[in-house]
Amino acid sequence: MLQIHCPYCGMRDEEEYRFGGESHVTRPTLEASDVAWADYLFNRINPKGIAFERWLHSYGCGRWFNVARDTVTHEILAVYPMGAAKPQLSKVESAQTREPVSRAMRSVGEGLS
Amino acid sequence: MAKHLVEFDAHSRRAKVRLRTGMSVIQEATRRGLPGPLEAKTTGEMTALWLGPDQWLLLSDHLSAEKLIAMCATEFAGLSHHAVDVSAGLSCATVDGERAPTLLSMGASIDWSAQCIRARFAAVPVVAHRHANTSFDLYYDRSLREYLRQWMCHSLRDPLLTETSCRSSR
Amino acid sequence: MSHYSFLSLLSGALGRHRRWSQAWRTPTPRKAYDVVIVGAGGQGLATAYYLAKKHGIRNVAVIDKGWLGGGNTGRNTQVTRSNYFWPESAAFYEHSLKLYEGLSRELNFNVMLSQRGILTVAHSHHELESLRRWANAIQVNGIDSELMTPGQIKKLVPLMDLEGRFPVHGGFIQRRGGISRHDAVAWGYARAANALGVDIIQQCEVIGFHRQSGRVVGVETPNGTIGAGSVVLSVAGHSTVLAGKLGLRLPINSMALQAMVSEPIKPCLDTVVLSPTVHMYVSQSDRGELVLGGGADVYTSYAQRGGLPAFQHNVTALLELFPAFRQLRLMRQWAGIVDITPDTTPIMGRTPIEGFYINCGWGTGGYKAIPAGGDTMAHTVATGQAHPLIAKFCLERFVSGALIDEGAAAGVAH
Amino acid sequence: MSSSGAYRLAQGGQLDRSRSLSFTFNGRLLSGHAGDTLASALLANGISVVARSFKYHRPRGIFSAGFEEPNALLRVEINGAAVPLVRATMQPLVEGMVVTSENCFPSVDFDLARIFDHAHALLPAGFYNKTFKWPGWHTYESAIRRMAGLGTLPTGEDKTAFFRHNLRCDVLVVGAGIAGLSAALEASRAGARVTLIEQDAELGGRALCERTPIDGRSSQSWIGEVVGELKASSQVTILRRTLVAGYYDHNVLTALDLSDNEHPTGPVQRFWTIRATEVILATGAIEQPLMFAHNDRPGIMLAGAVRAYLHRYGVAAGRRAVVATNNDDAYRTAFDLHDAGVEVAAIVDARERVTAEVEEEAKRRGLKVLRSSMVVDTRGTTTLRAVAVHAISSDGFRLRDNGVWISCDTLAVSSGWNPTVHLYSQAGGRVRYDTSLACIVPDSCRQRVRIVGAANAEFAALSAIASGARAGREAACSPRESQPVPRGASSEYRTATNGIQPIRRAPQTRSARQWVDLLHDVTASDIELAARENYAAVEHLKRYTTNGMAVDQGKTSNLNALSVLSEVTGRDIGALGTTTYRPQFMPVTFGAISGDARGDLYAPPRHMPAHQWHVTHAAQLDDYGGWKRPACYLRAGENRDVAINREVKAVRSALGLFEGSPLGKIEVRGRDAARFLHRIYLNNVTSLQPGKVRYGLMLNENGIVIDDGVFACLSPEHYLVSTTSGNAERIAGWLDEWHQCEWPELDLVLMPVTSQWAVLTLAGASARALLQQFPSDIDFSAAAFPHMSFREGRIGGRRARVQRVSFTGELSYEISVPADEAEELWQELMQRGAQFGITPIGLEAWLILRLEKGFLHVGSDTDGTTNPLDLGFGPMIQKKVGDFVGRRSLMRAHDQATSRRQFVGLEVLTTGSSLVAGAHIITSPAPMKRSEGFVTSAGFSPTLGRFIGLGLLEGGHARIDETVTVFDEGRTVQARIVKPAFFDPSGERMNG
Repeated sequence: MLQIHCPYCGMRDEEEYRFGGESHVTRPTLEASDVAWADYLFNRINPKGIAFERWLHSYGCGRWFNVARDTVTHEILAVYPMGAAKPQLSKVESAQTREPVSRAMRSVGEGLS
Repeated sequence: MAKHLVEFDAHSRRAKVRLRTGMSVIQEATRRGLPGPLEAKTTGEMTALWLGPDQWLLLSDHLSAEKLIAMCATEFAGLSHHAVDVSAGLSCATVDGERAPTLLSMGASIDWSAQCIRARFAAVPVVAHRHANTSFDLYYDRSLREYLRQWMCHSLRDPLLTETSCRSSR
Repeated sequence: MSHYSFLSLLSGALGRHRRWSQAWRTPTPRKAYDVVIVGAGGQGLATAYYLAKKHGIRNVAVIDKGWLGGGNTGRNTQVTRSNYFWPESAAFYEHSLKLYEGLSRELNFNVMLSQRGILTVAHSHHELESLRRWANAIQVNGIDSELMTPGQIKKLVPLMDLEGRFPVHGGFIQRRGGISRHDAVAWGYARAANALGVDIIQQCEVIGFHRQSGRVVGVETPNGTIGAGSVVLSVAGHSTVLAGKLGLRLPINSMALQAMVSEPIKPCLDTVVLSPTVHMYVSQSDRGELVLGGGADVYTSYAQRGGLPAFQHNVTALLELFPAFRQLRLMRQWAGIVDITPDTTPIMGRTPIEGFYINCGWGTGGYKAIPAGGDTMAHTVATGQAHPLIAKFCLERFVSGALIDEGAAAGVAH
Repeated sequence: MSSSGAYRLAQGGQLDRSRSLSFTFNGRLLSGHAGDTLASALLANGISVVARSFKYHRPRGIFSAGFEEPNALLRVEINGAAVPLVRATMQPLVEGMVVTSENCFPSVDFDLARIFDHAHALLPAGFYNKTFKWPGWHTYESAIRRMAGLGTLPTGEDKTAFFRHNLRCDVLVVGAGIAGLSAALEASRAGARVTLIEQDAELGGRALCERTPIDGRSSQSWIGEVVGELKASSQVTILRRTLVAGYYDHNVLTALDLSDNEHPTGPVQRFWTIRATEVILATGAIEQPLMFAHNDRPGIMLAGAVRAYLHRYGVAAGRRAVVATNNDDAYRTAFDLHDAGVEVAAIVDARERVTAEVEEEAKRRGLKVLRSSMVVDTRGTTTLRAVAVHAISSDGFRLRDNGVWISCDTLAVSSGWNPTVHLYSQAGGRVRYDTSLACIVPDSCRQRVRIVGAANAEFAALSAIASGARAGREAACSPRESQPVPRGASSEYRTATNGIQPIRRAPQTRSARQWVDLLHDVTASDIELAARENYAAVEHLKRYTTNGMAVDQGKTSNLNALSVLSEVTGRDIGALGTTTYRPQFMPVTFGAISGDARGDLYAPPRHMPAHQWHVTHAAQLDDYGGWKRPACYLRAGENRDVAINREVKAVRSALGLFEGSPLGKIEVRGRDAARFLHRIYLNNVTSLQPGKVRYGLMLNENGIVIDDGVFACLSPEHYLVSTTSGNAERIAGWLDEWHQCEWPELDLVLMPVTSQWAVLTLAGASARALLQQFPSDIDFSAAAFPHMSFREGRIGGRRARVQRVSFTGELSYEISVPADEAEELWQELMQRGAQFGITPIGLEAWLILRLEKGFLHVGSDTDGTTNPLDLGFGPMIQKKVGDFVGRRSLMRAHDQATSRRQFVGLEVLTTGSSLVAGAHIITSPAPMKRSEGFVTSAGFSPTLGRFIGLGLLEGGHARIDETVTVFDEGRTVQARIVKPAFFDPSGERMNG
């Protein structure tokens, strides 16, 4: 199960999010040709490797944001705001940061041991 | 005792107002004393819960929703925002006791140590306000009350929640 | 090649099974072939078989980066049916089912077609209306389908709980639908194609294409170029990756579709049951395992493994319909990478690139289409003309807007 | 009963001998002790045959002492609830337990289906692919299905309760053997939150089954000390008898918790989902058997298992044992048996050379060691009677003598230990065969996982402890922010199973079968056949022979299958590759996975504000898009149809009250609110005046209709959007997506308020009159409050928003009040409305009313292929200025074609016949039957006294008044195509 780091709410399960598909897709104007329009409507890069896609934290803060994700390992390489440019991944430090040790969860531990 | 762990229909008279601003106004909002991520803030007779970078839930047992909305109107005069009364739309249940985190973790795997958590709990959206170490107010859509009650009843049947020690002491 | 029959098995037994010949050779690739098919799944192998059998084109290679039948052909839940809504789909899948009905003898290999019927259930008055519309469409298309009352369903599937969260209001059944053995289909086609002279080249990845004046004339592999009169791309899950090497963009998203099996138990479910509402389908394999599946994982994936949520939803949905299964155990789960198209209809036939044919976009339903897919692609490659059954499955439909949206029509997607 | 079996030793074992537990096995009353597993209790009672094999129905006995068990899968019934295929080796003995063998008839000792064993020559791997083709598979299928299937569906009342739990921790340690214990200890000492999970009821792993000292002390005392410190730490959570079976992406693992499965208040099973920053796998190793003729007889057992029963349960596996091995490790079995007073007839060692120490030990005990020898065949039916021992060539391929028969009732076998890398592999870890260690070892993994102890081929106790400790420290201290980089499994602590020489298979005598997969009855010759037919790829081999595909997932057969394959193909094992292990590592109960989320817990049913009133007034509640809503209200003696007709008539002739609270409500506020909605709706938004309401359609980018509803202009910068009930959340999200992702520059705020406002709708000629009875600041007069307008004010002291819109064609007001005041207002309306004959209306009548008007119902009258042109919105689109979502798609020739299926009405001509939604309009007279469209909504109109319908028909707009044939389930009726407006087409009633 993917653990996605919401830029506002922190690390949450994938079930809290909605996948929005490829990001950075430009919407053509009414003047676009049928071919150009079809390309916008249907054709996607669908990369094997790093994908730049948008996700919505629908159960949390309700914000859309961009995620750079490896579609083979499912590793999340970067999380960045809507409208921002694709990051240079070499530079981005990991989005897979874990939350600090939680007191609440600790007391769950106590409850069990 | 598990049976007191959860109480439904709590604070039924509490005024609840949902405030949302334009993204351009966020800094203004925090400057006006609204809480930041995963925080709750009580000022005077109003408690504000963070719902998102552009959203807050304003709560008060003394001020009316109209009053809270009016306060927003003055605070954000001229700024892109909208505040609406959601007192009737949101219900509240309290989860209070040393087993609270265990019960809550059955509904969602998140860090319950934060003050204010908006999350998917038992497959439905909730806003959890942790106002003491193990006491939580859960705000949820009123239409889901019966469902959540059933979910809690089911979960509370787990010996983990009813027995003081159920693990290593064999 | 040994002929398969009870007698041959008997004589095999007397010879301690030492005389059986190879099901297929392990050939060294030739310099060039008339047709090179990329992907040794059911679709690719069937295409090769029909090219050799019906069109006399035997100088054919099927190239796969892994093992034949090791992709979605060997990972699906083995459902064979033709209960489709639109006439185009119905005609195509019915052709496929008819071929399946004769396949074991055609290939001299038992694919264990079990026409136990496939039952689709409706959980609301409204959903029953769309199933009625669906069932009627199938009948108008000249294919068998019957509406069923809850009472009839209870008789057919006694273990199903009709009074759950979403009570069963009725459903419809295609009795000729059912399951068959996926490995046997791949192996049967491979063996038969091999016998007709087709080279099946495994463990050889196609990493690019060779072009001359726009036309595709060969495929690049780590051990060199293999010339080709025509190339057929038949690589579900990786269609966009390989088409991309020719600069061809496809309206396809690769997603992981899961399936899982329980521990084997004595027969307790004699039909394939499908519920669009709880989004789950289940059947019992001849070995006794419950085989279930549901929706694909919701994000792009090239990992042949499933995520936790989809798998949990599947099992929960199963128990919502079949509480009697709660004490059974899940034995194994796996996933395949499927091509999802915007209208849930495959993309087949010629491309803007000369000599380059595609057979992709099967979504979750490619297995049942293997015989017809192979037959029509073989025709298309051999004659240069799209087979009438797949004329409307062309890539151009996405520009014209003439989609064939099964999901939408069946009321599932909308 | 005090005695717990003839094979129970006088002392030894970690049991509570003071507590006897009685149980029945196939009807026989037996007894064991607290601390026994079902398997140890059966062995103690001298039960040799416990089950029959899957294919040949050969008698089988207990083979192992752990989760790898391929034979002892039994049906276990505890107070009334039976569960099939329970591993006897993992099931604690419970008082009163009823145990039966499965897959045998009439009994496990005499099974008629044994006939298949005698016909085995006809049943080689894949025999079913070669036969049963004529006349067809169906002729044989049912018989073959009945033979297949191991267990039978559980019967009796199942009281098991299932729960889902979640856990987050810094370090998860899987396996509480000595390696796992020291890993957990060091990690917790370093300050990490540690979760330690062990599948066994006790902590200690193999050390519980050995008397080999650790660090110069008894293993028990070592374990006791470590466990003591772990329990004392608040940082540590310990889950026992909890089986980690799934390892998913991002270090999420799942486990089945059976610790309370024998809970006094009834069985409890838990499904844990654990999210761990770092994972340490200390999953141990599984001993592998040797292959020789008839190596499947009862009495043949893994050497380590023999020790386990001896030391942990005080049970002797037999009276006279032979130990067959290719390594030193199994000598311990011989020594321990001997020391416990069990006769050891011989140690049969395939190797030429034996380590000096063990040879010395053997000599000291006077045990016979036969080197360069193997057990080649066995005798016995329900119990082992003798084994044939031959001298073999050094490569193990040839016999060097005619052999001798050694009589014995127990044969302990070992061909070394193989690391349990299943979870590692699930995590994405690569594994490889290591020739020097003669086993499969972890290689590297992309996830944050370490693997230690026997699971990493660290078979020596001290090295396992050392590597566990190091992994624990490293995991606790590893930087959380760092990206998981493929991590190689460390190899410095690896040690081979003492002096192993991988001779796994004895030379074949005659055609006698050598079993590879005991559970699926796969023999070495099946694998040879597969290779001969070129199913030589590991994946093909597995599927063709079904080796390793049984419920034990090949835990004791995969490696042997590989070594047979390498033998026949001449390729070394490393080159063959291994199959990827998939979840689940061990089978997991469906119920636990689902957490018992059935019925209302399966999908939340939502209740409307006036729910209680509906329930207490005989409302027939159905599910509509997740909401429990009244389909109709039954009066005494009514059925649904009668009630629905009555409700329809009430609205047309008097007054109806309907709750429409789920109706989606979204407020849009801000400078650019109108501009935003103008880009969303097909309709013109900017021209709408304050206080006015307009009907609107929303499309997706492909030009397909996705929703309709009205939108009201409250003020120039404030709009209220109404969506269909089923789409409330979806459309709110849809709008937010367009704002956040496509037009963030637009200055506006979106606010869904659906649940805040209850909607009570009055419909009927006297609606106005009734409202005028209430004290209100709203002027309801026709002039002041015309159709399609909006007012905000107070009704009877309540804040209210009123829209004058009509779904029924009658004079109608949608009254929104805060949800918590809805029930009162409803009652008040019912009371004051009594004089007007007010009637509560259910959703079904509501839909008939709109059908009579021919109003569109998105989702019924449209599907994922319907565009607005099909619905006749062409002219409106032409008038609209500017782009809107989906507009470009409507410009494609295909979308403009007049041959598309277009929205029409239908009237039945055939008298007395009905019209149903889902019927098709077919070409007729039929040259070839073809569907031209379908009926999307239909029903009996009480107002018009006949069946009417709406539908989508090819070129329908141009076919008004045409007579068509309607097809349903083989029956046909004639119908006339009409404009979709059956009742009050001029709209006088709703405008009045």
